[in-house]
Amino acid sequence: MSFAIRKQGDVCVVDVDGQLIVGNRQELKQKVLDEIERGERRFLVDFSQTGYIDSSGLGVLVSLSKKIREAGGELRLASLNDDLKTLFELTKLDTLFQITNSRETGLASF
Amino acid sequence: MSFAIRKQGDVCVVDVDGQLIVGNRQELKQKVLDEIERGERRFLVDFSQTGYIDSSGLGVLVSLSKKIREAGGELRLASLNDDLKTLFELTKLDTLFQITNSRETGLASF
Amino acid sequence: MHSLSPANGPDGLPRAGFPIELSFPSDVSLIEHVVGMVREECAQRQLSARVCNLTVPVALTEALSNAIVYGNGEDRLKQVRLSARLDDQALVLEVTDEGPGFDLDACEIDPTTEENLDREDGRGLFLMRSLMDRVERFTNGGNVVRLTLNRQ
Amino acid sequence: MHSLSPANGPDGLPRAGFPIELSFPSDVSLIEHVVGMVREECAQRQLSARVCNLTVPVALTEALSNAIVYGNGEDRLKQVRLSARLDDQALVLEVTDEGPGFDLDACEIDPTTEENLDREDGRGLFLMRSLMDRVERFTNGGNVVRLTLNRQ
Ligand SMILES: Nc1ncnc2c1ncn2[C@@H]1O[C@H](COP(=O)(O)OP(=O)(O)O)[C@@H](O)[C@H]1O
Ligand SMILES: Nc1ncnc2c1ncn2[C@@H]1O[C@H](COP(=O)(O)OP(=O)(O)O)[C@@H](O)[C@H]1O
Repeated sequence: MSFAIRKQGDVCVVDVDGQLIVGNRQELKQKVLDEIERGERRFLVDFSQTGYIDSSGLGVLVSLSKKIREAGGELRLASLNDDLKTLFELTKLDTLFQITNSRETGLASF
Repeated sequence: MSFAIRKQGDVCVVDVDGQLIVGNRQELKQKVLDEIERGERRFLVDFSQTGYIDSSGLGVLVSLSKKIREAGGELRLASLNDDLKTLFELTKLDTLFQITNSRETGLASF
Repeated sequence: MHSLSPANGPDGLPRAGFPIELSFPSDVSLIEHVVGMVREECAQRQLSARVCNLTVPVALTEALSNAIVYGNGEDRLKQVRLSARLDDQALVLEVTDEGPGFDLDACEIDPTTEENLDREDGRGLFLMRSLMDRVERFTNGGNVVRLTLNRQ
Repeated sequence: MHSLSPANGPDGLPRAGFPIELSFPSDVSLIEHVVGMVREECAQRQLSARVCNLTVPVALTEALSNAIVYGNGEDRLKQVRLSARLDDQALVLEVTDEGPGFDLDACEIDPTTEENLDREDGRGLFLMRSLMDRVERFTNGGNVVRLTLNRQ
């Protein structure tokens, strides 16, 4: 499991490799908060390498989206596989987040 | 865990990502045997992304080195971390295999 | 001492090779490995990709993390117990903690309503209930949460 | 039913939060996950990187795969049991299978001699003995192999 943050244009792209769950969500949260602190405002989380996400992983995404909005920025999600899509639909979080199919459309959408 | 085989010049480079153990060694063996079948003769196994190796993983390396030699080819190993080095030293397999520090020196050594 | 694998389980049904019984200290960093074991066994027993990649890992992670965090207060001296069984009818996951238990039926928060949607917590039991066919709680040498997934 | 985590183990020593007790079907694909759990717990208990990345994973993988392959003949209806404990003195790993056992002392092949060096098998017990401080075998409701690593 690892989180890599990379700048593409003026967007911070976060790759979640492995699971996003109770045991590691703080690490993701801290990394993104550090970027907000540094002045970054546009974030795209790419889930193409992600396994599963639990409720506390979802909770961190909700929390980060608020923090980013408060700072005047935007968070988008990309590349959810069918299982992850189902998870966002079940929790209706697909209505809270801006979700794009691919990293490319996500980057282009800002 | 995954095994990727990639051609660099006339050398087949095998990346072992994760553990090489009883549960997956057959997969590695079959992949390399297929390459020998296809006429490949020079093999470099890169362990930079490898976790641990058990006795049956070592056994597969011994077996492949024989098969490659019988076919008139050569097998070399590269990028063992300190723990893997210790494992090869304990079993004295460091005297059976040609081991190089990096992928680059390994590739250059053929 | 009895045999490690009786031909039939306590319910009289064949055990079909699945049972995993596990007891481990209350540390959330162990969850992923415990779940990995159960997922692998589900895959070996040919359960669907959906069950192996979504249903079981998410529902089980929720039950284990509640047991560790709420049941045992992340006290590493307290143990969490997992029992996973598969028979012709169902996959049954039982998670036991050393806590006093809680009122499962009172925890009926719907995290999908407009006012709850941007809450950070409160989706654990909802996900267990959405993904599994049955979620039950009882006491048996500890607080047990039992998740059942029917096989039809 | 007794408490899940008595303050002291059967040896009278504090359990220090480590104990992992596990019973699972005989399938080599589960080994990596079982080992992952024990490694994670070793890391949480601040054992050295060497112990977490070499000693424990290799020695435990050998014991588990022997139990699954030789002890239980890869019969998924048979169970393998693991008990992992840590106290001030040592890390103790016990692997139990349902087989008839074997003569541990008779298995003294040295895989490092010239004539054995290119053999494909026969390194399992050697590695357990090289990496751990003690390897013992006895019978206790099944064939038990006990690996002990002293903490000095
Ligand atoms: N094993 C448990 N022991 C004690 N209380 C629990 C347990 N599991 C759940 N609860 C209670 O149920 C509540 C709802 O849990 P859940 O739906 O998972 O949401 P969250 O964990 O996000 O609060 C928890 O806040 C807790 O009070
Ligand atoms: N749990 C066990 N039950 C029965 N026999 C065993 C067990 N573990 C080891 N053995 C015996 O000891 C021999 C040596 O084992 P080992 O050193 O691991 O080498 P290998 O597995 O490569 O043969 C095995 O071939 C087997 O006959």
